[in-house]
Amino acid sequence: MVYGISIILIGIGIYGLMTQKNLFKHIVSLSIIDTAVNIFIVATGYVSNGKAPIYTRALPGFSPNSFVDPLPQALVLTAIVIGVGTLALGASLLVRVKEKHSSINVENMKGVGE
Amino acid sequence: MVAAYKALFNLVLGFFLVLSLEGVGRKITARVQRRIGPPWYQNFIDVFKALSKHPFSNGWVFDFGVLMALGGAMATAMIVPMGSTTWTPFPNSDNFFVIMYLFAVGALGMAMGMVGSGNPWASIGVSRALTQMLGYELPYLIVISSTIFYYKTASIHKLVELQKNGWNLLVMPLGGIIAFISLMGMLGKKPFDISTAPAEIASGPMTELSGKYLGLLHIMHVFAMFVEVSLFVDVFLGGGNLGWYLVKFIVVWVLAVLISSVLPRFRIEQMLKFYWGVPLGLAFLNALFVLLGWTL
Amino acid sequence: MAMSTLLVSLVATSVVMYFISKASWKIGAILNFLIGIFLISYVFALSTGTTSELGTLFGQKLQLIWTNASYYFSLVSLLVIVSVMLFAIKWLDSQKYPAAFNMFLLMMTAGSLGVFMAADLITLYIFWEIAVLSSMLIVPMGKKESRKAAVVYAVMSASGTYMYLYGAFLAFQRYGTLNISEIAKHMVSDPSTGIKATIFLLLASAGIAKSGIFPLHTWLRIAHGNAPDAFSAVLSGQLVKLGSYVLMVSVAALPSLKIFSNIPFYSGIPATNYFLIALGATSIIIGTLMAIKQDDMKMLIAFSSVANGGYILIGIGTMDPIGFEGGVLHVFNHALAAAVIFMAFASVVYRTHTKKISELGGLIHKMPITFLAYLFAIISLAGIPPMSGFISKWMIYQALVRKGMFITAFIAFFGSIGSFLYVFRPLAGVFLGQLPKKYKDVKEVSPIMWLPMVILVTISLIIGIWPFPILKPIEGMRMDFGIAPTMKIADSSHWLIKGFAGNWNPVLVFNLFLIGFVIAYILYTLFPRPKKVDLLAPHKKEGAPINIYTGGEFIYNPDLYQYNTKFYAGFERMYEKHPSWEKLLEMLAKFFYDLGEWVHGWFFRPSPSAYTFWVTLTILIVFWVRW
Amino acid sequence: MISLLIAIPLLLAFISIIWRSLSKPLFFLASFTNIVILITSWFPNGVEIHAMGNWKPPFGINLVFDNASFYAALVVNAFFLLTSLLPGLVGNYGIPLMLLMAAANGFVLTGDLFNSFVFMEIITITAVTIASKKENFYNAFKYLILGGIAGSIYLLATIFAYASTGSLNMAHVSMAGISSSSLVAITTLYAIGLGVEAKLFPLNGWVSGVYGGNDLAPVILGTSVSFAALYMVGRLFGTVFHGNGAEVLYTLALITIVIGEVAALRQRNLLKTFAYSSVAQAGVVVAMLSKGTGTAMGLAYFHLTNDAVAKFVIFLVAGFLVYNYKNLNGVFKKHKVLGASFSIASFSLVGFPLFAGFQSKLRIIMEAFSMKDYLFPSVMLLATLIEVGYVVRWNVKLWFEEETQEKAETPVIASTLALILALVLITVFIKPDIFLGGAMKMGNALADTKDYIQGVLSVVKGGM
Repeated sequence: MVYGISIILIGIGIYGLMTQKNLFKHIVSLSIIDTAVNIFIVATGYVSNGKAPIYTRALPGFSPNSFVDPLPQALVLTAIVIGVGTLALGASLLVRVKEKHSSINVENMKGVGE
Repeated sequence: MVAAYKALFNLVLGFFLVLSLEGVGRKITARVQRRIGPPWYQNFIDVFKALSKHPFSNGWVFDFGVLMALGGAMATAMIVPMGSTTWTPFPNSDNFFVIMYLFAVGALGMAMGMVGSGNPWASIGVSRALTQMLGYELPYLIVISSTIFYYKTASIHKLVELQKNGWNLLVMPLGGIIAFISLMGMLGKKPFDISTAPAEIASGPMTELSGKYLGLLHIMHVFAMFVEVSLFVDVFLGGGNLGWYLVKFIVVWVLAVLISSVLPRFRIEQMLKFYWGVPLGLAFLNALFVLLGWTL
Repeated sequence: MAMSTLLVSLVATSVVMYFISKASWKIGAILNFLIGIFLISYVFALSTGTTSELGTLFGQKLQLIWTNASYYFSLVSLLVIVSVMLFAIKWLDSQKYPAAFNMFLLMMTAGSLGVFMAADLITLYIFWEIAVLSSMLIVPMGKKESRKAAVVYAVMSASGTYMYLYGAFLAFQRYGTLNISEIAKHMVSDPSTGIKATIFLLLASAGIAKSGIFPLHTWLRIAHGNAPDAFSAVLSGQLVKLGSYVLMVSVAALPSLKIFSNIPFYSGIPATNYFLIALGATSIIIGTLMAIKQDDMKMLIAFSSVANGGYILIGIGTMDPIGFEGGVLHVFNHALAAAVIFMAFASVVYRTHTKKISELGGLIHKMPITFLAYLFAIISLAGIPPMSGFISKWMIYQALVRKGMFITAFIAFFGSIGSFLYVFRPLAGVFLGQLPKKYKDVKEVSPIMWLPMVILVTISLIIGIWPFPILKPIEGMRMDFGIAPTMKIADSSHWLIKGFAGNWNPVLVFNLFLIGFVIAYILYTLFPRPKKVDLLAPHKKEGAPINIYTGGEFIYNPDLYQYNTKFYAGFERMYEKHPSWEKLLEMLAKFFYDLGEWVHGWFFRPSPSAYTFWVTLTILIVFWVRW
Repeated sequence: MISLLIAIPLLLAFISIIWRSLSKPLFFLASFTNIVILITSWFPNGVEIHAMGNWKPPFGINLVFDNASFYAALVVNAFFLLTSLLPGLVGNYGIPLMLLMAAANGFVLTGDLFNSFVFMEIITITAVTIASKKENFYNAFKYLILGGIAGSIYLLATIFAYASTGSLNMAHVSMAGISSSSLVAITTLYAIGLGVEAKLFPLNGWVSGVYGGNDLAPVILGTSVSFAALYMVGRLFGTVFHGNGAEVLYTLALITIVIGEVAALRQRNLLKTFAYSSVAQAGVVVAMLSKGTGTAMGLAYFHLTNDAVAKFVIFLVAGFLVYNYKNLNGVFKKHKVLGASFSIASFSLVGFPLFAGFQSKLRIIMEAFSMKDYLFPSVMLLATLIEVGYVVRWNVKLWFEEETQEKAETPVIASTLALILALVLITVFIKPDIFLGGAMKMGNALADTKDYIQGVLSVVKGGM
């Protein structure tokens, strides 16, 4: 189910990248893909009815087997940070693209020759 | 030393034979065309008269060309065997290709000297002569090649000897006919007198010749014709002795004159198309027959 | 000095030569010439069988060996190169890059010598590339069109070279050695004809490209025609012979008759050889026909080089003892003739700054020595005795007729007669006829420039009369390659050259010609002396007429009466609309260009959307294929 | 010690954020120190690991230092050092360069799949920043999008690997058996994800725009970064996945070679021409890497080293020319040293004898033949043929055409550097071992999976 969502999201992202003329929408699509991948990662680590992977005997019904895998979650954190970095760089580039080519619509940009 | 005398004899015989035959040829042509024509010795008169007159020279290459032409033609005439081993001055060097290419020295000399005269007619004539060469030489060389392949020798006197029992003309009649057609072109007889064409380009290469130059080149022409007809006689009508050789020579000559006296002149492309059409095809057919052993 | 040391130090010296020439190109050129002289003496001193090692490359020893073939080819090359080096001492003052010219010429010499010395395929390749690279960098030093010429030359040459390289490695992979003689042994015993034929043709293709044989001949016109004028002499006289050498290696050093004895095609000649012969024959036709119609004199001789490359290939390809010797001797003849012709043209261009036949004329009055050199060179090129060119043509004809190869013989005859036509065109158009007014102050070139031409022509003449010194190494080569080792063709004791069908005596033939000439001269002097017609009268005095026959008119503007445009109009008209291989190759090149444009447009230029599309598509395709 | 390779440039980068004017000397300092560090630990000839936080592998992140990563790091840092010698070229980009350097080093050294993803993303981000020099924003943006997609795919692959083995450690993943169907998915995704940085067709759309857009990007991206990316191809497909997916790489590589050369042939822009050429060369390297044997991979990296040196010279010269002259006809008449270096480098690229490229190209062809691969050499020779066309065309144009413009000032350092590297190329032809020895060690290290696994998982050294 969650895998399905992430795959659909990836599809949406790719669709956006392929069809949109507005460069900003490309960034948005890219970040949708990022998100989808992140969801996917979290989903791989999920165990049904799993618990938070906090190691404590105080919790009732504790069993290491019911832990959700913590590593993917850590990975996702990193991935999110990187995604944000990409997003920021992309957005700042777009500002300059707009200044130089007077548009961020692929069809209206000026001076994009070769 | 004997070889030197033989070679000298070649020159003397060639000179008198062809020059007289030229006169005879003029007479025959005249008779065919219902004219009286000049006497048979007219050409002797022409040559000696030309030689004795004061000429004009158009520069040193003009002189040099004439000398080269005459020298080359005489050198070739000295090698050519006359119908038998006895009358072969240089049995070790009478290779067909040697004669053929030595002959070209004279032609080149003439062409060079005449173009050197600075007259455009001469240049046009030479251009035509060279093109014509491309026409007639090809079928001729193919026929000769098949002959050489058949007899396994390119030495003319050996070819003559091998024909003791029958002419090559009878072995490969097709080849003989083609070679004769090529010979017409070589001799520059009508319909192949494109390079001189007196009415069009004022005798082409000869335009600027005067006095002794005209005479010397006439002599060169005499030797050239001597070589050409001799080669045909040796290769296709070989065997026999010097007497028979002379008879065959005269017959071939007269035949050529007769044919030429009734024909008009080709244009240059027509000439090429003619030679590269039927004669070339037949020459190849002849070569094929030789390869397959289908000779008479 | 060991051969390897020589080659390496030559390459190194060439770089030094650049800096010397930068200081003074004249000193550089003179030094080059002296090095050339040294090389000739070196070549004479080496004895056959000497080996030398250059080093190792990926475990393979790079070996050099001095054979009869090396001797012969090196000598021919050096004759041409040294002459051009001498020529260049003066000629270079008309050039823009004399220092680089000196450097690359020397480097190219090293490369060429290395090719001839190489004992294995990779050494051959290395030196081959050095020769190609350095010559390729001289070509664009000419006029504007020479830039494109360099590219065409490089690509054409490379296409052959890389096929060769592929063949070399194929052989290495199969036989585990790169040594030519060992490969030859392995190939004889190898049962697989397909692979052998592939290797054979791949190796030969380097030679095909280099010596301008049919499918890859187009670079000759453009490169020889546009290279710096004196360098065309090297290109046509020497570099093209590298190709002939490789062809000889692939046909004779790898004994094709034995290797392909199971696929005879015609009269004992294997199909592979016959394929090469067919290519050679095609080259003769194309070269001759195209040469006849050229107005650019350098391109004319470039096409003639195509045709003559065809002769060489045909001669060698027959693997007939006489044919082989003829083909190899033709290398020498064509090298000398082409070198002299191109140097003569270089002299003409040096003085007149044009290479169009139709813009020239009458230079004999101004440059008689150049004219004579050209005259004797074309006599040799056209294969007319007493020049040496005749001997090789005679041998090739002998072989063709003996084998009964009438169609090939026909083409050879055609090329030979055709060569009369095309060599005469510059003779008439450039040297004879009327001198255009603008060239009335042209002078003969300096002795430094005409001397090399005269020397080469003299050598060619001497060899034409007494060919035995040059036939000796050729016979040696024939023995090395085991082509009818018992047969003797050059019989120097009887002054004879023996063919299968009759002999001839070159000394006698020359003497006859001499006697004929003397008799003619005696006749000439016997009769009245001529009056001179001054063809230069209009140049000397304004308005003076020229006294030649024109149907009663005086000529005041002799330039207009120079017949040199469309010299063979009657014949040229017959094949005006010929198909052009060059155009076809241009279309191929354009196809690659268009493909590049298409790739660029579809994959590299577009917006991120397209990139995404391609990435997605690739993923899908890969998954689809792999699952 | 080895972790300093990453830490120093990172640290200096942060310092230079504060003191911006110091960024150039600091960049030089960083690269210089890195080279010194590498020289002091010359060819470890074994596997050393540096476990971060002393977590014993397979847990935690560890840096692996063996012959392969050493040689890769050496080449990568060497080009950074060369770049840092050219202050005019570096300009304001000292900080991204240092970050890029840190990331490239990390990418090369890491023994962890996710960690390599992180470094790859940093490479992309910094590379995009560098690519935007000279207002080349749109092309940089395109690169960013493509890099982002590639990053996502790379991440997906990493997660698949994790899901199927439960580990992110390369050695551990390599050891653990992966079911063949997941392996197909993983290797495919890795091939695509790495393909973007490794310039495989059709994932290399960014190359011409980025390399052709300014003078700095090709110099550093075409050498260091592409070496790092191609190192990772060898590491993943040679060491970790035992050659699974090699056929994908092989196919893509062959197409890449042809496409790259054909596109280069048509180019009228000097920088872009050689950008495409570097695409084609990457194809050659990848094709060789996909063979999977130590020799083949070693030769691939030998070729890549030669190519990188040649490309450094070419891009250096080309960048100078393109931004100082409008019309490039005959400019080398004014800049003979630059011209000679450029010619030597470009001839080395083609593989003419006397230059380094000859050594690698011939060896590669020979190796391919010995593996009974007849297709790759023919493709490569065809590509070389096209290469001859444009290399000669450019050389002729730059040397021999009529010049039209005033002379620009000759960059002294760049000329010297270019000349030295050109001489290096000639030296390598004479003594190929200079590059070949290291490259072969690298190839063998990459091919030797067993040693790698053992080295990483059993021995623990150092730590931080």
